[in-house]
Amino acid sequence: MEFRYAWGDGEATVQVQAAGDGLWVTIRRPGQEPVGYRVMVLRCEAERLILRMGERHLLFHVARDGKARVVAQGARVFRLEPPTLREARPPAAGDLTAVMPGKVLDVLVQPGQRVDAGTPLVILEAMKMELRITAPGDGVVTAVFVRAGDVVNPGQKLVELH
Amino acid sequence: MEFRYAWGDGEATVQVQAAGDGLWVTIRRPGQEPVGYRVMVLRCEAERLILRMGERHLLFHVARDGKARVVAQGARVFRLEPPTLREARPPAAGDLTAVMPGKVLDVLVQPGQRVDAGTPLVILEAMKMELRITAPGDGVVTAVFVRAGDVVNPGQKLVELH
Amino acid sequence: MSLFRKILVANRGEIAVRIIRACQELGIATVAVYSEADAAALHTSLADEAVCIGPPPPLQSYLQAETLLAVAREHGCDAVHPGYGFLAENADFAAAVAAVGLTFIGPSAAAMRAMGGKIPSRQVMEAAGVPVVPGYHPVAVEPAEQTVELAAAAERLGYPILIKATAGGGGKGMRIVTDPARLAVELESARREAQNAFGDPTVYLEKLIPDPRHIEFQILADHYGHVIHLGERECSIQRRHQKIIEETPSPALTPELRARMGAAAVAAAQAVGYTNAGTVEFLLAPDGRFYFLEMNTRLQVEHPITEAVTGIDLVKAQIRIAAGQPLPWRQEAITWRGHAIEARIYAEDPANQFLPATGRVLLLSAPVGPGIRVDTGIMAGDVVGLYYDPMIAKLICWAENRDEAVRKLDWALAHYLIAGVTTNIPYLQAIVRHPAYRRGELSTDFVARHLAAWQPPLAEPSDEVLVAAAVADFQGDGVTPMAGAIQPGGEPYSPWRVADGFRLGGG
Amino acid sequence: MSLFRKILVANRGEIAVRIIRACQELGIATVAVYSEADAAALHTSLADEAVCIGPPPPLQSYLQAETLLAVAREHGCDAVHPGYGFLAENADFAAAVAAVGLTFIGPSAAAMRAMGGKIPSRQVMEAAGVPVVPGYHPVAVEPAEQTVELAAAAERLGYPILIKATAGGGGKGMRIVTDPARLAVELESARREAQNAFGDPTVYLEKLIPDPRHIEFQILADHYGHVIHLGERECSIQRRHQKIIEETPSPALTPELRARMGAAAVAAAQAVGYTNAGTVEFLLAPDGRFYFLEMNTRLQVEHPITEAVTGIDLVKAQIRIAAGQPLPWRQEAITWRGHAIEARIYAEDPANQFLPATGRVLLLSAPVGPGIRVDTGIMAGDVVGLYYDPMIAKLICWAENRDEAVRKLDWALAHYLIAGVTTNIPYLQAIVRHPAYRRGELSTDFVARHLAAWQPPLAEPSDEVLVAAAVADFQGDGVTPMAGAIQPGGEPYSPWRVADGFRLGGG
Repeated sequence: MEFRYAWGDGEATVQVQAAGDGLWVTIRRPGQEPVGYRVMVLRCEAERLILRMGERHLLFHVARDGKARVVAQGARVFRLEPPTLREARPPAAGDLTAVMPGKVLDVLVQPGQRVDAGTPLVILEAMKMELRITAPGDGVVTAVFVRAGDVVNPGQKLVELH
Repeated sequence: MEFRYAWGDGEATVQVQAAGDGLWVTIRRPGQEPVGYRVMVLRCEAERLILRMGERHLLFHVARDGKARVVAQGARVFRLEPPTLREARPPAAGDLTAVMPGKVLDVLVQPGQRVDAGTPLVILEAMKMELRITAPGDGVVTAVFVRAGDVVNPGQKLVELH
Repeated sequence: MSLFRKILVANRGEIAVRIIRACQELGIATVAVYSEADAAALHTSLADEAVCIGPPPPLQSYLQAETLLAVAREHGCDAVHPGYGFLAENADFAAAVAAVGLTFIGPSAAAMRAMGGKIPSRQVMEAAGVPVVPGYHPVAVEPAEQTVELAAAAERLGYPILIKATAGGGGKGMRIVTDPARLAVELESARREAQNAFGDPTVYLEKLIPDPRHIEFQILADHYGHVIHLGERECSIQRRHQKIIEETPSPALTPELRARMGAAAVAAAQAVGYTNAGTVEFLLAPDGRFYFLEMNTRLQVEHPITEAVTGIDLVKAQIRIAAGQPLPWRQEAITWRGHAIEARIYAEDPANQFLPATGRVLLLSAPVGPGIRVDTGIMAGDVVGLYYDPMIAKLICWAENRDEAVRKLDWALAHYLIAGVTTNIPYLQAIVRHPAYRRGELSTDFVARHLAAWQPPLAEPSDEVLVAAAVADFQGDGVTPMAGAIQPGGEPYSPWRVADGFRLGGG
Repeated sequence: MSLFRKILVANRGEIAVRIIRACQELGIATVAVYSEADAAALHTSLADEAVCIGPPPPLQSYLQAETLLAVAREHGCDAVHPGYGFLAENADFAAAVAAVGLTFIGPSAAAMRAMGGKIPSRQVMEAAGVPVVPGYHPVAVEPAEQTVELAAAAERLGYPILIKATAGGGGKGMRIVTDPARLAVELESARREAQNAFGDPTVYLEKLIPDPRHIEFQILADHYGHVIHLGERECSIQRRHQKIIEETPSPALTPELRARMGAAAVAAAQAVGYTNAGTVEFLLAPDGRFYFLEMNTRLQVEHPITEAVTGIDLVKAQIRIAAGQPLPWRQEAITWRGHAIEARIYAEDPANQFLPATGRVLLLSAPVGPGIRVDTGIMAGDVVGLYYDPMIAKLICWAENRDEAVRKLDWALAHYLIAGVTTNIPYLQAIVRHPAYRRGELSTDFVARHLAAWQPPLAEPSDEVLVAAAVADFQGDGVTPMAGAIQPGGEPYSPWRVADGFRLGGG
């Protein structure tokens, strides 16, 4: 699921997907490389949210204000424009590479195949959890570089999209 | 609207109806005469309820616990059995009498008429607000003792039900 | 001991809450009053009874002396506590309360009048031997003559000189003159401004005290002539002539100076037969000289810092004094321990000329911990409007010494969450973290000197914040944690290691 | 000053929160540890890092010394704070921490061992001239001989006499003997119970002190031989040998007695070369004699009341002492101001033998106000389970004198809302409101004597409560107020006047 937030002069797209016993959250800021985080939801209540990211347990207060999403961390309050559930816009074509060591459990697409945003392409096992590598946007698979069972290293190409 | 609450060895039926710019709440405990309160809702939020009753502003914390209604006043916590939206059970037949001085604005029923619980019978004006006197249960109107325009005094019969 | 049966609390917000709680501990019933804007306000539900006294505008509610008196009598009150602001320093109201046989918890109307208006109090102080800022009041009536008269006085007092409006307040009709040649011109414009502001053009001269500190002394006086002081409060940190951070003890006072200023404060109170709690304000010059400024004939907003270091509950003391009890403490028995600082939380926008901010309080979470005290009248869900003072809370921190108190305040500010209304919390943090503040270099122009270039922290949310937002939206607030969301001691992942999970290649 | 870089807080709940906050004020990073049951606990999100150390049972998590040491080293900690309970008084753990080059924030393992076990510490104290309860330890090995030996000793000590297990604790193997004829029999059963409980049948005799008060002294000792005491805490109000209300000063101590007991406490600490914070427990007999009971070689649960009256932050003091700083206070510099009382809030059912209660915290609202401090580790939404100590919060009230402190505590208890789990708050209220407590007539059998017949308050909801329930259900929680719900100062209706709106006639 993908959400878009805007504030002052900035904006970002945040993708949330179930990963193992937690969530995998990918943040895309315009002009920057996407960053992914593994997140454990320790608590999610009316106003309080406790997340585990790495070895930090983060307590947030959250609220909705009309259409805005309000998030507070300590005394700092952030007001984010209404999150809108939406399909990701097709990003610039490119290829997906792993940056963490892992093992390819399954390859779900083949060259020539047309995929929509969010279509799972490859299933990796990394750090004891399954990660579904999904298409960041609509496109066509132009090349697949790995097979099930392969061990991939950081930087290694997995799939090429166009 | 009527709610029934049970606790330990007790229980009560509470009727809530809009009255003027507030609410009129009637509490019926088994074997006791019903008692009515005029209530202003000053705030009703997720966990906090502020009521005005008479000249007191009362702050309550409220929550649901499964099917139970939890109400706290200061440190005192009360757990009430699940409120169930329901029609009142027909009470013992009898007649409705006013205990506050007021003026009859309208009489909505006539002798012989069959009424269901909650059917408005008489509209009174008392203490600057309109009060709808409704049938406490299913039954038949056997007598009407007042007419529009009448001024009624405490103890005066309004309508007889059977 | 029976103090009072029932007290009318003629105020709102945090001070009404503070007074009602003190009454409850003393076993005294309370009646709260509220305007239509405050029907759901915290103070109304704390009191035993709450009475609506009119529409939101203060003139139609909290300043309605007659209504307040009527409510007090109808509800069987035997005393009225005015809090601060509103009618607290209104001598006529104090007199009216007494006239109907109720006790006004504060000084007598006579003492208020003696201390009201700048000139009378200056004269009373001079008579009592309390140092006042050297100044000169014209005797001449005709402006032209006054100008000549004041020019001569200015020469004697020495430049730079300050022009002040007799009926003045809030800096209106105030002028600083450094060049004698500009005196006449400035007098002219000051008179015009005073005329427009107060309907009275009279102005007078005062020697300008450069870089002054604002030091005030808390005094307590019973009805038997016994007056003591509870030490000072330094209130130099101000924005637009309004205090925002106060502390005690003042980094500038020696025990010897404290004793002298305290004695002057007591003398000031005695000079007008003052009773109950009051505050004597002084200007402290860099050369160590101090000058009487004015006396506040009421409880001060910043009273909690004095309570923190002396251990004396000033509101309870006010009530006991008003009930006719003698002061239980002799001056020698008053001791000061540690350091206390108060930061005033305002609903205002420091980035936009401190204009009052309004809105509904969406999230509220006050810091807690040893040595931390929060006095507030707001709850989550409250609407902060424009009718009343934008101060919505006071954060008071106490510690063994100034350095620890400052650290505690810094920590507490960083943990004081108020969402839905813009507040000055980031601005207060900037002050508390400023090296000059840490060094205790305080003066009334601190803000102008050190924070002129202040900018609010970036609104740019961190990745963590964006993650939180998305998770809240993904799960929907209020959803219970996913089963097994907790990973038993699994290998630790540093967020930095995981930080860049998968990248989209360029192109 | 650089104290420590990063501290591992080897505990949970309110004390972990307390320690982490102190570290934050001191600018020291913290690592929290948690069991799988505590993943969402407050202390984990306050710390800079949080590490899961195993399943809920303490033996598999908070008592896992090796795991804790590993976490401390992996995360670059240079010190470990054990809090209280768990490993706090485990000399082997303290030694292990030191062995890996980290600082244990507490006394040395040697001092702990010297004070561990009842008999060694008794001997050390006797040697140091600290009065101990007259007693006798058998020299004979063979039970029959011991019985003869002890019978003679009992005659010397005088009846009633107390039989205690050497390896004892928690009243196991404890017997009161009033009739000499029953001594042999009681010795037998005591030995059996001790054997079963501790695998060691050894018992000894102690003179029974009737109606004793439990008085303990807080001491601080640095690494340079400087030891001071911070006065006493009276912990006589106990239920099932566990403290529930503590206060200082004790109504029973005169300044002279305080000085003597304080000196004894300091002597006790010096006798074992004690360092850091510790507590020396005494029994105070009605005749004014006092006897060393034991020494707690850690921070006490009830430390906040000492902080309140002395103004000294004991956790910060612990950290500074451990960092090698000398005590900044001389004994003469320690002063006590006002009166402080702590009430322990337990998740337990006082109406049912104080059995621990469990549940999810639905609503939580702690009292606030001047002189009120709440130390807690729980948040709304937390689940209170059976794995750990049922104490979920500490409510500390300070005021100028005992009477005001008691009133404040009474007020605060009446405003401490914890819904979802049964607590002892009503029971605490009953104690605080009891005339004997108000009079300061405290003894360890207070509860048994005065509250044996205690019944929980009626569950019967008032009409107000039923109205609130129905309105919440009628409007649905979270609905904003009805437009115009506020009635501008309209004629006041007393609820009693309106109380009986319309009645259904009989029949």
